[in-house]
Amino acid sequence: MIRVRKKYKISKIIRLTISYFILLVMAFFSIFPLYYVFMTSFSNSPSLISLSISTLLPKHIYFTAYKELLSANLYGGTFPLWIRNSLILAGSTAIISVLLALITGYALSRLNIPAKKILATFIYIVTFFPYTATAVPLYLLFAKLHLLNYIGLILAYTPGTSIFAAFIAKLSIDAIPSSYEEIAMVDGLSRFGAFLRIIMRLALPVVALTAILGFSGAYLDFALAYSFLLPNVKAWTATIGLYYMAGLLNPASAPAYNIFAAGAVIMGIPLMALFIVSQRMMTRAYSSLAGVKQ
Amino acid sequence: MSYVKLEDIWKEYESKGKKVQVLRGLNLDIEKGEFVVILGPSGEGKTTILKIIAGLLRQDKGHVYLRGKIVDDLPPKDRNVAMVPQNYALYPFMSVYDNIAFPLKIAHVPKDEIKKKVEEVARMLRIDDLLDRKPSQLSGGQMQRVAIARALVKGADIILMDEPLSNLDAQVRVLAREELKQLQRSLKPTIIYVTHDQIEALSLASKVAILHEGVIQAYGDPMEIYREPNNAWVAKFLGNPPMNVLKGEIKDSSIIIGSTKIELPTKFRSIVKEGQKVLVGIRPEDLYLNDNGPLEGSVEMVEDLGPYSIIHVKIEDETIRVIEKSITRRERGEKVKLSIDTSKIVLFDQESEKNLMLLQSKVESNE
Amino acid sequence: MSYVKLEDIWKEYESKGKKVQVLRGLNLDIEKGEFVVILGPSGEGKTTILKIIAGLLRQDKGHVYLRGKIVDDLPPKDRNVAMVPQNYALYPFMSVYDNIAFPLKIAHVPKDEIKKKVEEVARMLRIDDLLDRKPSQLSGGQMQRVAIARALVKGADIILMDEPLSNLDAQVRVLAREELKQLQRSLKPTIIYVTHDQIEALSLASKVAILHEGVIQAYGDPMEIYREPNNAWVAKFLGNPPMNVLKGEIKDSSIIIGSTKIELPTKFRSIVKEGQKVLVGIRPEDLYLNDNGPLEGSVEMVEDLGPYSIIHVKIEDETIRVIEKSITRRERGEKVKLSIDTSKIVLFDQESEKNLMLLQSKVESNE
Amino acid sequence: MRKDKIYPFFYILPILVVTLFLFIFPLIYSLYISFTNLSLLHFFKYEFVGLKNYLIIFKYGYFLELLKNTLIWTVGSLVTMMLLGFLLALILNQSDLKGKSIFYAILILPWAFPGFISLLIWQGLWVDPYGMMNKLILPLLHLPKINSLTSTTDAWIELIVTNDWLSFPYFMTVFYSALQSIPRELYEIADLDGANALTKFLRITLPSLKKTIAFVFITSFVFTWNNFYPIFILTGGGPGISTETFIVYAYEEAFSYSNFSLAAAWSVISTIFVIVLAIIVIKYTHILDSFT
Amino acid sequence: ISSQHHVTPTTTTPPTMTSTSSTTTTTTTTSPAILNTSNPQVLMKLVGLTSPPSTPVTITVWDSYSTSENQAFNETLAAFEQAFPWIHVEVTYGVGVGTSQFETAAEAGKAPIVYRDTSDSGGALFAAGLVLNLSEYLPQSITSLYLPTAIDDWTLNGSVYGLPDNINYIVMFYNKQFVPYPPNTTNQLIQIAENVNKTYHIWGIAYGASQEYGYRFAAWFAGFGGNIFTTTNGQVYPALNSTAMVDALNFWYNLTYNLHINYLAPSTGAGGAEGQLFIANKTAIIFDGPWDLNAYLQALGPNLGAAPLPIVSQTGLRAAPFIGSTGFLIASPQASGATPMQIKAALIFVLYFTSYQADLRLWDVAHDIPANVQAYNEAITELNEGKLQPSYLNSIMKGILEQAQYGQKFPNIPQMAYYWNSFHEYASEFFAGKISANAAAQGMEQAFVQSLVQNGLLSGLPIFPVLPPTQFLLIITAVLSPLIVVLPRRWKW
Ligand SMILES: Nc1ncnc2c1ncn2[C@@H]1O[C@H](COP(=O)(O)OP(=O)(O)OP(=O)(O)O)[C@@H](O)[C@H]1O
Ligand SMILES: Nc1ncnc2c1ncn2[C@@H]1O[C@H](COP(=O)(O)OP(=O)(O)OP(=O)(O)O)[C@@H](O)[C@H]1O
Ligand SMILES: [Mg+2]
Ligand SMILES: [Mg+2]
Repeated sequence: MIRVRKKYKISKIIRLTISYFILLVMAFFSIFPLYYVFMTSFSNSPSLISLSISTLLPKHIYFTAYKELLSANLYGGTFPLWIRNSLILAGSTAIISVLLALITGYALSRLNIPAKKILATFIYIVTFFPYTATAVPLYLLFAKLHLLNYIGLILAYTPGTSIFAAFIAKLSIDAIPSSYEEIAMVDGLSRFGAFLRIIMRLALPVVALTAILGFSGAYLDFALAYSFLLPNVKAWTATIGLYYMAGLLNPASAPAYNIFAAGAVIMGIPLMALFIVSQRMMTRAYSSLAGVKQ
Repeated sequence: MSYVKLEDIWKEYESKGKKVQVLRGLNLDIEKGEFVVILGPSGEGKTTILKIIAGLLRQDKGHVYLRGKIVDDLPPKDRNVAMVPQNYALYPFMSVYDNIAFPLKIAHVPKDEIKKKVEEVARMLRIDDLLDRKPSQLSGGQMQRVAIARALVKGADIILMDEPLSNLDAQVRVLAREELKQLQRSLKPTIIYVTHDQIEALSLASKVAILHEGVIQAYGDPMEIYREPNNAWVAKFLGNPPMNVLKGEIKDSSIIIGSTKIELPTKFRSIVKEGQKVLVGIRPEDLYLNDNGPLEGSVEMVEDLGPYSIIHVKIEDETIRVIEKSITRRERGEKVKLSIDTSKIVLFDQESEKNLMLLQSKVESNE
Repeated sequence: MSYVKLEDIWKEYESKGKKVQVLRGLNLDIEKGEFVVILGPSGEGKTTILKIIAGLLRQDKGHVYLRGKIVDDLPPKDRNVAMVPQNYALYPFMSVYDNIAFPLKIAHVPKDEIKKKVEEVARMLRIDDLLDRKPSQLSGGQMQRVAIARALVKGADIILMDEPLSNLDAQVRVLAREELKQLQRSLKPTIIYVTHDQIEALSLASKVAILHEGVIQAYGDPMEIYREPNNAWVAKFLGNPPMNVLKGEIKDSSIIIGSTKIELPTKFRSIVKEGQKVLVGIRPEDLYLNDNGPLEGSVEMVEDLGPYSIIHVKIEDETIRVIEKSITRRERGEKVKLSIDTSKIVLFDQESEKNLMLLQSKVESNE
Repeated sequence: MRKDKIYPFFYILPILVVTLFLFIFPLIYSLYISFTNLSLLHFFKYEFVGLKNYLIIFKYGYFLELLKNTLIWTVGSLVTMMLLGFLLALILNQSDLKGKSIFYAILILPWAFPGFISLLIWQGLWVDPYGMMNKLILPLLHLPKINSLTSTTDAWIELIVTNDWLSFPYFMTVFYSALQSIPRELYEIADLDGANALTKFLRITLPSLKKTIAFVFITSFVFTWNNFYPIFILTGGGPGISTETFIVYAYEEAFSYSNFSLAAAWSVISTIFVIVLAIIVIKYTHILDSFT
Repeated sequence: ISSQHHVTPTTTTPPTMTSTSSTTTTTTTTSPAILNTSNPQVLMKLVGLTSPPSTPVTITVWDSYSTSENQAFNETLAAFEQAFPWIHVEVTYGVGVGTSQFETAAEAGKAPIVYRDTSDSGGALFAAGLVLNLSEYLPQSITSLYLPTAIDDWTLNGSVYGLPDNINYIVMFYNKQFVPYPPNTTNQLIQIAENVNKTYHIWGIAYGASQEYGYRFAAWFAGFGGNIFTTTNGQVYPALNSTAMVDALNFWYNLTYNLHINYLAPSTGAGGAEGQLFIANKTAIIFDGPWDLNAYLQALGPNLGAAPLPIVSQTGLRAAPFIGSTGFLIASPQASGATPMQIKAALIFVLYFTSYQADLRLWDVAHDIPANVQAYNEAITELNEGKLQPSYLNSIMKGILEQAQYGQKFPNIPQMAYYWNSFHEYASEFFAGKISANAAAQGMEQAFVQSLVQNGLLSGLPIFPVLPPTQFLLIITAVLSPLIVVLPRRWKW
C-alpha cells in the first residue's frame, strides 16, 4: 500500500516536471520576441535583424529612442498626442462595444423577439465577410456620410467585437436570474435602467472582456485608421504615427527600428497591463461559453 | 373594496413554438392587510401571477386592479408594490445597506433620509449590525430579512413574495416563518405570498388561494379549506401526508368502501342519494389505531418523524396513511384495526370530484 | 466486525491562508447492511467525511477501514465504493444509458454484459424507458434514480450518498424517500447517507450519526436519540419543532422552572443532586393543553399545519412550542395551561449540557 | 401593437442597423461590383459585365492553387494553435501546479501586444541567416534553418509558427476557462469508478468542451481564413504564389492592381467557401442553438 | 499593412517605349529661360488670371516627400504663401506613394486637388480619368522647362498629366573599405565580390528579392539584351520568354547559389535586409536608389561610393535601370470636386513647386536629382565645382548622376502594370529552386499574357454573354441558398 502511494507520488512528480518544462519552453517562446523588442528599444543602432547575439544582453542602455520618439514633432503631430488620440478612440470604442454587445446579448437572452434564432444566426454569419470585401464600400459609404473621422471609426470598429461578445453576453445573462432586474423594476427603474445598472454590473466579466477586445481592436488597428484619418496628422492614432515616425512607410528616411520598438513598448505596456489585470474577468467571461447547453 | 384584484386573467406562454396556456381566467380578490398565500404545485403559474400584479408581465386578457384602480398600463415602477423574489435577488456587488437603500436612491430620496429609513427598517428586522456586509457573507435567514427590508423600505403597502423561504434550511425556515408572521402582524401590509410548500401556506396565510389548471380552485381560510376541500384534487393536494381518498358507494345510509361499511354521518343524509358513487376523504389524523375499529389492514411501512409517525396501512388494495402522535412501535406486517372519526370525513362526487357538501350549499344559496 | 470504520479522523482545510479544522478526531463504526444517515448543519464537514471514505480526500490523521481492512493508501478506484454526489454529477453529454454504463465501460466489461446489467438496474429503478434521454431531459426525481443506478451497477456494496434529495420538490422528495427506503430493504447495501434535513434522517436511517464540531455527537437508533439526546445541542437540533429546553433547578424532588414546580420523575431520583442546575428538555408533543396543567402561559402564535398545530406559548420569559394533533382554535393572547408528560422529559447538566441519564449509565458501565 | 411587444425591438435595433450598414451594405456593394468591370481602366465609366469576372477566375485564375493554400493556412494554423492552447490549458488546469498565475500572465502576453508590430518583429526574426530564429534558436534546438525565400515548406512553417505565437494565448484562455467550469464531481465519480487520466480526458474533458471547441473553431476558422496580415507581411504570398490565399490575392488585386471588380469576385468566392463550411459545422454541431 | 516601402511602379504610356537606353544629358543643355515659374505674375498669366480673386482659395495637397525633402518643400511653401496670399494650402504630409488611397478617395469624390506620385502610377491615374490633362490648361512651351527624360515620363499620348520634380533610378552603392574600384563589368563585379568574400568574410553583394524584384531586375534583363515588350502591328506583346531572361536569371542564380557571393535578401532598401547589411558593413555592394542615400551616407560616410551598374560581360551591354520620375498631378474635378478657381490655383501650385528654385532647394537639401532643366544644370555645375559638403559627396553624386546616361525608359503603357507580379511569381519560384530558368521565363510570359487578357489589354478572351440583372438575382439566391440550412424547420416570423 505504501508502494501504491509512492507510485502515485512518482507519477505526480513526472507529471509536474513535464508540465513545468512545457510551461517554461512556452513562456520563453512567448516572451522572446517581446524581450527582443524591449532590448531593441534601448539600443542605439537599430535593426530588427539583429546582427549579433550580444544585442540580447546589451552592455549599454540608451534612451535615445524614447527621447526622440517623445520629443519629435511630425508636422504638428507628436507621439504623446497620438497616444492620447488612440486612447480616446479605443476608450470610446470599448464603451460603445460594451453597450452594443450587452444590449444585444440582453435582447437575445431575455426578450421575446420573433425570429430571434434566424436573426442571431444571420448576424453571426454576416461577420464572415472579409475585410477585403468590405473595406472599399465602407470607405465610400462613410465618405458619403461625412464620417471619415473618429465617429466613423468607432462605428466601424464596434460591430466586429460586439457581435462576438454579444453571444458571450447572451450566455452570461442567461445565467443571471431575471429576478435581479425584475426587483429593480419593481423598485422604480425602467427596464433599460435595470439593464444599465443591474445587468451590466452583474455581467461584469463580459463587460470587461468586451471592453478589452473593443479597446485593443481599436487601439491596434492600422488599416482602417490609416484610410480614414490619413489627411489629418493631428488626428492620427499611435499606430499610424509610429509607422511614420519609424520611417517604415517613408522610403527615403533612414529606418529607425529602435524608435519603432520604443513606440511598441510604450503602446504595448498599458495593453499588457490591462490584459493581466483583467485576466480573471476574461476567464470568467469565457467560461460562460462552456455553460452552453449540451 | 378589494385592495388587489385580478379579474379574468389569461396568460399564455410560447416556448419553442409550443403554446402553453398558464392562466385561464383567474380571479382573485384581496382585501387590504390580508396575508394571502397562493399555493400550487410547481409550474402552475404562481410566479406568473405575481409578475402580472407587479407589472413585469402583461396578461393577455383581463384586468389588474390595485387599490381600486385599474393598472393594466402602468409600468412596474409606478405600481408601488414591493417584491421579494424567489432567490432574494440581493445585488451581490452592493453592501446590505446599499441593497436596502437602492429603491430609495432610485427615487432620489435625500441622503440623510435614506440613512434614517434604512436604519429604522434594519433595526426592526434585526439586521442593523449587518449593514456593512456583502450578501455573500450572510446566512440564508439573514438574506431573507434583508430582502424583506428592501421591500419594506419603500413603504409600499403591497408586498409580493415568491417562495421566499424555499432556499432555507429546515431549521431556519421555521424561524423565518415565525418572524414573517410577527412582521405582518405588526405592520399590516397586504402580502401576497406564493409557495408550493403547504406547511408554509397553512401556517402563514390568513387566506389561502389554491392554484391549479390556471384558476383558483379554492380560496379562503386555510383550515376551512383543509377541513372542507372543494374537490378531491384540493383534498389530496392540501395536507401532508395527504388526505386518503377512497372509492365508495352509498347504500342503506352507509358508505360501502370495499368490504367495509361505515355509517353515513347525518349531515350527509340529505345530500347523497342511495347508490350514489362517491369518493370518501379521510384525513390521516382522523384515523385511529383502535382494536375495535371497523377497518382492518396490515402495516406496510412506518415513518417515525419525531412528533408523530405516519403509518401506511394496506387495506385490501389501497394504502391508507394514518398519523399517530408521538413515536409508534408498530412493526411492518402487523395486523391493525382502524377507527374513523366519521364526523370529519368529506364526500366527493365520484365523477366531478366536487365536494358534495359545498355543492349542495351552493345550490341552496342559488335557490 | 464493522464494515466501514473511521478511526480518529482529523481533517483541516486551508483557504486563503486561513486554516479550518473541519474534522477533529471523528470516529464512526458502521455494520454491514446498515443505512446510516450522517446528519449535521451545513458546512460541518459531511461531504468531507464521504470524500475521505471514498478516498477522494486524504485525512490528515486517523485511519479508514473498509470491510475490515485499512485503506488509507488505496486510491478511490480500488475501494469498491459507489457514490451519489450532491448534484448527482450525471455526465451531461451522455445519455442515461451511457451514464449508467460508464463504470462498467471503464472496467472493460464486455458489451453485452454491460447491456444486461444496465437494463437490469434500470428496470429495478423504473428508468428503463428513459435510457435514451440526456440528463437535461430528466426531472429531479429521475436524475436521482439515474445517479443511484450508476452507483448500483458496479455492484459496490458500500454506497455513499451526499444529500441526494436536496434538489427535489417537497412532493417529489417524499416519494423519493420512500423509494430509497424500499431499495435499501431489497438490496441491503451499506448506505452512508449525508443530509442536513432531519425529516430525511429520521425517516430513512437505521442509524443516525449527528455531526457537530468535527465529531459525531450522537450515533444510534434515530428514535432513541430523539427520545434521549446526548446533549442539549442534539436535543435542540433534532426534531421539528425542536425540543423545548428550559433552565431549571432540582429542589425537594422537584424541578423548579421559573415559578413552576414539576415533580421529578423517579428515574432521575438517583441521578440528580439537590440544588443541581439542570436544563429540562421537553418535546413539544409531550406537552398538552390541559386546564389542570401546572404550567401557565399565554398563546403567542398558532400555526395550523393540518395534521397538527404548533402553539407557541409564552411562559414567563420563555416561549415553549406545543404540538396539538389536528386543528386548534386557540386564539392569540388566550391564557392556557399545560401539562407535561413528565415520563418523557430529559435532563441535561446546565454547564456541560450533557444528558444526565446517559452520563450516569456511562459512569455505571465504566465501573 | 402593444407596447410590451414593441420594446424588444429597440434592443435589437442597434445591432440590426449596424449590421445593415457595416456588413450588408458592403456585401451587396461588393457583390454588385463583382458583376461590373470596375477597375482603374474603367474607373468612372464601369459597366455591368455579368459573370465575366467569375469566368475569368475559373478560367485563368489560380483557383485550385489558392484554395489549397487557403486550406493549408487555415487548417494548419488552427489545428496547431488549438492543440497548443489546449495543451497549455490542460497544464494550467492542474490543481497542484504552483505559480499558475505567473505563467498565465506571461503566456498571455503575445495576445496583449500590438499584433502588427509583432508581425514585423517576426519578419525580422525569421530573416535567414541574420534573424534570431535562424541564428540562435533553431541551431540551439538542432533544427534546420528556415528560409521562406527558398522553400515553400519553410514558408508555411514560418507563417504557421508565427500565427501560432499570435493566437495561442486566446485559445489557451478560452479552453482554460472552459476547463475550470467542468464540475469537479464529474472527475471524482470517475475516480471512484477507476478511470485513469486518459479515460477521464477522453470521456469527460473532451465531451464537456465539445461545444466550446466547436464555437471557437468556427469563429477562428473564419478569422484565420480572412486573416491576411501575417502572409502579406511575412512572405507576401511567395515563393511564387505558393503561400498566397484567396484574401491576400484579392487584396493585391484590389490595392496593387486596382482591379476592384476582380478583387470583389475573389472576395465573394472566398466568402461563399467559408460560409458553406461554417454552415455545415453549425448545422452539424448545433452550436448556435445555445446562443439563440 | 504594407511593409512594402517604395515605388511599386505602375502604368504609364509613353509615346516611345522600346528605346533601350535613351541617353540623358549629363552636360549642360542651355535652354532659353523663357518662363520664370517662380514669378507670381508669370504664373497668374499662365493660368489666365489677371488679378487675384476676391475670395481666398483653398487647395488640398497630398505630399509624398521624405523627411529631408519636406524640409525643402516647407521652405518653398513658405515662399509660395507669401507670393500667393490668396491661396491657402492644406498639406497632408507623408502619404507615401498611396495610389490606391488616392483611388479610393477619388471614387468617393474626396481626392486631394494636388497629388504627388510617381510618373508611372500617375499615368495609370490619368488613363483612368482621375487626373487632369495639363496640356489642356498650359501652353506646350512649359515642357521645355523640364529635362526631356523627365517630362517624357509625364506624357501619355501627347498629353502632359503631371509635372516632375525629380528623376530617379537605382545605382550601384559600394563600400570603399572593401571595394578598391567600382566594377565596370560583371566579371569585375564577380571578382571583387569573391575577393571580398574571401578576405573579409562578408557578402560581396546583397540583392533584395522582395516585391520590387521586377523593378530592379529590369536593369539586368536589359543588360542581357532583353526587352519587356515587343510591338508587332501596333499590338504590344510581352517578351519575357527570351534567352536574355534565362541568362539573367541564371547569372544571379549562379552568384547566389554557386558562388555564394550574393545574399538573397528578403527585403529591399535601407530599411530592408540588404540595406541593413550594407549599413552594418556586412556586404560590400548593393543596388539601390538615391532616395536611400542619406541612410548610407550617415552610416558609411567617406567610405560610401556610387557608380553606374556594370556592363554585362556576356553581352557587352550596360545593365540599364528604369529611369522614373516623381511629380505633381492635379486631380480631375470629378475626383476631387474642385472648382475652376481651385484648378487654377492648383496649376499655379504645381508650376511653382517644380520651378527652378523649388527644385534646386530639393537638390540642396535632399540631393534629389532635379527634373527642372535649370536646376539640373545648376546641380551639375555645383558638382563640377565640388561645391557639395562634405566633399566626398561630390564624387558620390557624380556617380549617381552618371547612371542617368545608361538608364532605360520606364515603360508607362498600361500593360506594364501586369509585369511586376508575373515576373515576381516565377522569379521567386526559380530562386526557391522549384523550377528551371527556362520554365520561369516561359511561366512569367504566360502569366503576363493571361493578366493582359483578363484585363482586356490583349485580345484572346472569348466574349462572355452578359445576362440581364434579373437573372443574376437568381444566381445570387442560389449562391446564398446554403443559408437556408441553418434556418429552423418551422420558422415563425
Ligand atoms: N418566459 C416563459 N416562456 C415560456 N414558458 C414559461 C415562461 N415562464 C414560465 N413559463 C412556463 O409557465 C408555467 C408557469 O410558470 P411559473 O414560473 O409561473 O410557475 P410557478 O408556479 O412559479 O413554478 P415554481 O413553483 O416552479 O416557481 C411553467 O410551466 C413554465 O414552464
Ligand atoms: N477545498 C476546500 N478548501 C477550503 N475549505 C473547504 C474546502 N472544502 C470544504 N471546505 C470547508 O470545510 C467545511 C466543510 O465542508 P463540507 O463540504 O464537508 O461541508 P458539508 O457539511 O458537506 O456542507 P453542506 O451541507 O453545505 O454540503 C466548510 O466550512 C467548507 O467551507
Ligand atoms: Mg415560481
Ligand atoms: Mg456537502
